[in-house]
Amino acid sequence: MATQKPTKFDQVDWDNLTGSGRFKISINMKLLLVTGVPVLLLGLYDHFLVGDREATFVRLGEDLGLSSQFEALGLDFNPTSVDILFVFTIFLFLWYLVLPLYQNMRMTKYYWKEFKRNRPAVISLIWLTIIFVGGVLGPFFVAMPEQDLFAAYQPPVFGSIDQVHVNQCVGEISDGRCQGTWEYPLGTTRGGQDVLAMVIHGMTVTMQIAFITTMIVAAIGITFGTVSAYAGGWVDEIMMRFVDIVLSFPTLLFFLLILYIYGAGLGMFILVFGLFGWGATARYVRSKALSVSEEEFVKATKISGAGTYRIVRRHVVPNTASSIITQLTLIIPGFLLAEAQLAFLGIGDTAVPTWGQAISSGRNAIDFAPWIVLVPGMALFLTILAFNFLGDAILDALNPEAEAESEK
Amino acid sequence: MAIEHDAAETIFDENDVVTTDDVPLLEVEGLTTSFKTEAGRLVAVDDIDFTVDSGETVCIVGESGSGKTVATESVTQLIKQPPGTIGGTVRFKGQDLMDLTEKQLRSIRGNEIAHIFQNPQEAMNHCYTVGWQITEAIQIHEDVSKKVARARGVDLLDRVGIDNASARFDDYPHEFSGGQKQRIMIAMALVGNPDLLLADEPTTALDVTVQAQILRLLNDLQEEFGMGILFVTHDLGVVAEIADRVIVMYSGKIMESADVFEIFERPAHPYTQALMKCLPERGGDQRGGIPGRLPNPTNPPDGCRFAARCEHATEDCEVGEQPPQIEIAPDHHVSCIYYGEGYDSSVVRDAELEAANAPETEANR
Amino acid sequence: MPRRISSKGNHASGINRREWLGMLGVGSTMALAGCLGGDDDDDDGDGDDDGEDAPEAGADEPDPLDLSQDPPEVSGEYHATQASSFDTINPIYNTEAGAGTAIGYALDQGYTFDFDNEVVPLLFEDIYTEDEGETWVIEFRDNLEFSDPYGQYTAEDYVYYVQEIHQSDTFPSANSPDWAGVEIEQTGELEAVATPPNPNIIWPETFAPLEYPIPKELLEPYVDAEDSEGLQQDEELLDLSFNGNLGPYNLEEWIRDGGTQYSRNDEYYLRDLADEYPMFGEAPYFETAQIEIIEEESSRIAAIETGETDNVPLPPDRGEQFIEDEDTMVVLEPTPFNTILSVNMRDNGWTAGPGNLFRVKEFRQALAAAIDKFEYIEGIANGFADPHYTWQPEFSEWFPGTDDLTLWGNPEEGVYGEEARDLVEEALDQIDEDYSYDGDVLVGPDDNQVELEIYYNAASDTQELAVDFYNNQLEQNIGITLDTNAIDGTTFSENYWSADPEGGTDTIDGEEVEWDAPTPNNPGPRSVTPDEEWDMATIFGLNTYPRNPLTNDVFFEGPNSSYNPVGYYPEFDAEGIIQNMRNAGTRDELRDAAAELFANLNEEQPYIMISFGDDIEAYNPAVRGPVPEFSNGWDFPAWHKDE
Amino acid sequence: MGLARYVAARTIWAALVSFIIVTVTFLLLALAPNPSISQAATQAALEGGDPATAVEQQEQLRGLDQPLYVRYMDFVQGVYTLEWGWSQNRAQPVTEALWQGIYYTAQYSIPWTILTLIIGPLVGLYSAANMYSWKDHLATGFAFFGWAIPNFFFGIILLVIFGVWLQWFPIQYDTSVPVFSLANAHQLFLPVFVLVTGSIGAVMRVSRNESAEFQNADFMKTAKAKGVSPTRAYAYHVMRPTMVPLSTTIVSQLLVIFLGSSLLIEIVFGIPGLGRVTFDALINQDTNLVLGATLLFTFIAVIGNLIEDLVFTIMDPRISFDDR
Repeated sequence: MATQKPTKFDQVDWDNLTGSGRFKISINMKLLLVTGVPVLLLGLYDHFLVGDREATFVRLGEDLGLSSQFEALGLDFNPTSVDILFVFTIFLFLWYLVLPLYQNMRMTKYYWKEFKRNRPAVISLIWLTIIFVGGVLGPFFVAMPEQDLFAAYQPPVFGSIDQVHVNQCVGEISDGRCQGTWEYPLGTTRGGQDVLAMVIHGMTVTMQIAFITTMIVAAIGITFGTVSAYAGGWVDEIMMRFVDIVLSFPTLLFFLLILYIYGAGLGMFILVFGLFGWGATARYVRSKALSVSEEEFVKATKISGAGTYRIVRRHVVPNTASSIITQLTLIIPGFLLAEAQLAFLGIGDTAVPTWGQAISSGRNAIDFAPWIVLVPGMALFLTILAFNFLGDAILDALNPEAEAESEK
Repeated sequence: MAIEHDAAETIFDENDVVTTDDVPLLEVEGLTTSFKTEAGRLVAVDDIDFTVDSGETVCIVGESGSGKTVATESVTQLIKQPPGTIGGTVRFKGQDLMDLTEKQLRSIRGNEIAHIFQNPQEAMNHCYTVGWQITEAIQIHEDVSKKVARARGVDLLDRVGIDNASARFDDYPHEFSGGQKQRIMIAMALVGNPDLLLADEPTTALDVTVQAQILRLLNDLQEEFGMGILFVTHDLGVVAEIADRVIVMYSGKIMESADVFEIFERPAHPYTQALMKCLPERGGDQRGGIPGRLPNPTNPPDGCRFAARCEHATEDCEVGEQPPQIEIAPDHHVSCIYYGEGYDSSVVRDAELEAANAPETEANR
Repeated sequence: MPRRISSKGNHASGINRREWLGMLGVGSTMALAGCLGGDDDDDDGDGDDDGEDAPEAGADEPDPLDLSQDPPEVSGEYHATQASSFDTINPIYNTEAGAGTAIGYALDQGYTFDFDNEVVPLLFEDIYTEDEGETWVIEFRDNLEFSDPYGQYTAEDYVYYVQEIHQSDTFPSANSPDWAGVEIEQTGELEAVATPPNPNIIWPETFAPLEYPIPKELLEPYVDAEDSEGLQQDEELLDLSFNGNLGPYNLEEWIRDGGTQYSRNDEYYLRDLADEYPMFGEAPYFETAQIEIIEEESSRIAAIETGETDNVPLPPDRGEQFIEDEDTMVVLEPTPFNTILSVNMRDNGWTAGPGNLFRVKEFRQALAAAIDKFEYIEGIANGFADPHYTWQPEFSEWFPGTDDLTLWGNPEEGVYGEEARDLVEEALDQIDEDYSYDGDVLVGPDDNQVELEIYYNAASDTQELAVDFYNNQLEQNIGITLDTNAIDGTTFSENYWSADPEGGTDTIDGEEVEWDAPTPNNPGPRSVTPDEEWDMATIFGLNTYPRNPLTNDVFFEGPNSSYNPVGYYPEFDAEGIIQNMRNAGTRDELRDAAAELFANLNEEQPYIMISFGDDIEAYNPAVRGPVPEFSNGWDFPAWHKDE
Repeated sequence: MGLARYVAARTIWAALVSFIIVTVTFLLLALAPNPSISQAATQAALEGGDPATAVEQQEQLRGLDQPLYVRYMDFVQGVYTLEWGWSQNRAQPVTEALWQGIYYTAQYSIPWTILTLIIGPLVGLYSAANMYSWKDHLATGFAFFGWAIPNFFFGIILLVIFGVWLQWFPIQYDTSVPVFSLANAHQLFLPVFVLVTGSIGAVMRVSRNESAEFQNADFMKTAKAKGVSPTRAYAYHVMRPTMVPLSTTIVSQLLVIFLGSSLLIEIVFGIPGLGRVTFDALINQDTNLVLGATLLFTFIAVIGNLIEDLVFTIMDPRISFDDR
């Protein structure tokens, strides 16, 4: 009685899509090399050659003898290594996730049709797109929130605050209450920083955490999972026991300890979460890889004499990709939440404008200036919600019968 | 034997208005079951009539999706409502089941009217022992102690041919083979000493030898308990083995109904003939099945539902309603315009089939 | 162990050095903002006329208790709230202010100071010197009883405790340095004589003689067994059950992380002073007392709002709200802790280029002049602080008065803005390196703007605001920018603030100077540096020792000072002045010497001095006793609630 | 028989994992600077004493003056003899410190866990039974809300609204209230509510999806045909099989929340429980207590996982121990 579904995305033989032949490099790879390698080189350059104090692009301009041109273009950024990694991850995302959707239009359309029916998921996608675009482009248009001690605790537009809490009211004062203005549409913090600007800069960090951590988790998890699945025997056993141990760590406690000892910058946070967060993914990938390798077409390839690496690389990974993506989408909220929790506990770099930091910084003023907590808090809440809805929707779209939770 | 009790029947008897012999055990009239779906209203069973008498076995045959399962499940309203809606009358021992409350219905289900299903694997809850499930069936209808219920359950298991029944009573379903599971399902159906057994493709999931055993068991039980059986199958071979009367369904409509001999000897409806041609041992030329597809159930075509796939279809076949049931022989009804006035019925008769079937069917019986 | 004088609240008044030092730990140096008592000219910060409706700092100024009145009714509970929990309440090992308060509810010490900074004897009948501080006589009251079986508290217990614990090598105790070189001798059942290593006319003000009463019999077994671990873990010391009549309350339970609960001590010895202070006649006046730990600031504040507690310390930005709130009483208590900007004069300071401008006095003056103290006080301390010009708060009797001081960073009456720029120019003339102004920007030899690394405590909101503020001010007034770095207090202390003591010699003003007793916080000359480079920091505020200014020798004696992480070399005769202070035979002599020291420190700005913060304490208005004084709480046993 | 061997094998493995984790923690702590030692040095410096002696004394006090391997051996021995040492930052034995933490943590954790276990599956079942109706959407919406909203954020907001503004609930946790009293229930209401809201989401989602599958299973039709009432059918035939997949997620979900959120909840609501014991120990690098807490948490996690596996195995009769 099973309804006939079109060929699954899962079972597309990517060889056909990406130009067959063993030694040819796919267009995706080419694009990644063209865009990603310069970014990585820039990262190495930044790390080894550029001094702490120098702005990377200014130095680059000098080194290339193009200072004047750079200046004219306004290229004076000083990206951190996290920023550079973020750009690289975005390229990876573009060439290996977005581009395949375009290359395989028919499937995309089918899934879009399925996906569209889930209205919360569509709204979630829109929200996440806003966060993404805001996070990538926002910092170029909105300056880092500046301190202005005399504009502390300004209420959001249409809001008001008891005069005793503000040093100086930017808007009007009526009935002893300071009224909000459009100058600070979402109000200001104790330091007079614009909450709107903080939220926009928080988007960047949110996306950085989401993308980079996920990339690290995916890289380790997929490698570990597939190797384990394919090695089999005692190698598999040992690797999976290792995963058991990784998963048994009381994570928050450990993060606290490590971040406390080694400092809790954003980069450290991402690293720690990346390195400890892949256990579940590895297990998941392994089980998927095992089941895919039981599929007829993989068996056929095996019989035809293809090497293990080739099977894994060409068949197993691509064909488990969609389930892995789903699984990854569903672990992102965990990272965001963890960041916010650590920020709340005071472990974290207060100079990095994350939403968690914003919540943490405003919590003492919550009873009279609730916007400082509420605005970033709601942004965080909605983003976590959106990732969940999105993950569920992708799951449903890819496989209507699939269960929402990952199995043991 | 312990099975012979009928304590629970009293509930029904009180409601039983007419109990004269000339009333059929089950009398279905104008049964219509539809479902609300995203694509619109899906009519799975469309205005059908049939009867089942005590001790009689009626088979409903048809392709998958023809509505036969829905028809049986509509009898005791197993269909989920909503999204389903059931219309028409279903008289059981003269009492219209449609008038009963859900509670009254529950006292009939599993007691007076029992069901067995296609897939014994799935039809039992894998988390409970078979004994628990049988005991549950007993205790729902009768206020008996666990011990008594267990004794009865073991008896029943024994009766349906499970070896070492008392030891296996506490085993889980997955510890039994498919055939054994279906036996257990039958045992479970028998707990209330039912008057009517609705068997929905009970043998389809089983292999051929086991299938035969189960059919034999059902036959034996029917003789012993004198119950009526409404048996759904798509397998004409099974029909030949077990049926007294046959109802052929297609796309929610009854195409033809007749005595089992009659229908095999003189299949009147082109659809019935097409089904028979699919039987391998009958020299059928349509082993791959009947060409074409079932019509869209949410938007059935005008006229005869089968017209689109019928080699004899004319323009008249595709207008109006499904043709009326025309009695072409005693108790043999066909819904085909060729049997109506002004048509030549011989066009649709299939002499070859009739010739092939007549002696063999006889032999089989 | 804490010589807590006052016994209340979470604030720092009467706090001793060690308790305060406990605060140097992780993230606890926040909230060092505040100002002098509201009884001074409240809002001298209104200088820069920004038109802000500045808080009038109209904090409540309840009258002190009149101890000659009759005893009030005993009633209800006194419930105080603190922000952080205690490590231990073992009186021998405690170093924290909060725990000091908790112990103080159950155990009194020798004496305390009243609002006039006069010694008020408690367990001691008297403490006096008859030979200009050469020897000090301590007399004990004779109505002091430990719980059974320990009997009366006598000079024997006191001397035994000092000699066998603090002066012994076996038992690491925080008080040992105080007793190093002190000879103590029991001269009668209730009398002991102490001889400090140098004559000291204000020995009681050093808090050194303050010890909690500990029964000799309790200590003996541990002393005999040399079991310091056992002493730390002794149950009686941890539940203070030996307190007898020696404290106003009996400790019922210490719930770790939760706080302490007390019941009234019906036999409190201070009642016998009813002749002198009638109000102590029935003391104390609460049936029960409780110190509750609430770590979350908003919950802590909510507790006073909803009336669940009688006392909560407030952050500066909440002060105004509660001052206006009729249902709370806000009392501003001056503290001896300053808000400073430390600048690294060691070789690993000044990372902006060659040289180290911090070593030039004029440059430090320029920094002090470039930061508008009043804007800091208004904007960050919300008005609850006073400007800090020299190493002593204004309430101190040793404060030399502002007439002879240069008022750095005071736009109205002092040196600020343009003048700061002039000072930098002066400083630039004194160095060889090629720093100069390019327009309003100070550029280094590499033609880049001077950018300095500033570190602040990641756990402190106030410091986070402050560093941004400093950055704005310095950029605006002297054309340098700051790169702000949040850091954990411990990490900073470990890697930036201290180094392995190496010692060594350096030539200062043509004189060879030797570091013969290096410490981690003064590990040697400027060439001896901690592991990590840093330029500026706001992590630590320091005590200015307003009761005993002599103690400040730890900071400013150059090579001999034990605490000099920034590598400061005095350009005046600090050693000479300090020696004069030590030799002073009278308070007046001491005052003159101190004035000289503080005038010089004002010029030198060894640390860039910003402000003195107030502790802002919110009370249940029914509580009688709290007053906006440094010594607030010395009369805690007489505190009570109005019906 | 199979069960015994299985449990034994799992327990040994659990012990091994705990041991590895605690060793890693030990090493991390050994590498970290200890604030109390630098504090002692600073203090001595300010008092004019000898900082080096102070450091030595402090190290001796904390047992840090011995070589690493000796400390490690002592530590390992202590683990097995249940002598987990003295907590410097709480001035009590580690076991007692942990026990006190558990005492307060249990007071809200037990009600929270029980409520989650009861409400979660019920709401899921209810939602599945009314799939795609507004009731389902409401329940799912609630679950998603609770799941996505950061617990501490929710806690703060509730505390402000119901504690500060409406004053329905006390702000501060009162340790002197008897455990089984109305006042205790009153003050624990908000934390329990926040945690239940947070944990119910995951449980509810799984049970909704699973029971959605089971409520359409053939055996449900069988049950109905047997005359089983819908309530009984859901209670027995849907609930029971749902428990199987649910058991695999529920324990880990509860553990995640227990290990993660309870600390924040304790900080927000001022409960002196295990989370805060651990956090304070970490911040103050109270080595013994951190190790003890890590050991305890690991133990809880490992036991939790063991229980999860056992429950799963017991719940699903189709799985035998020999297969695992």
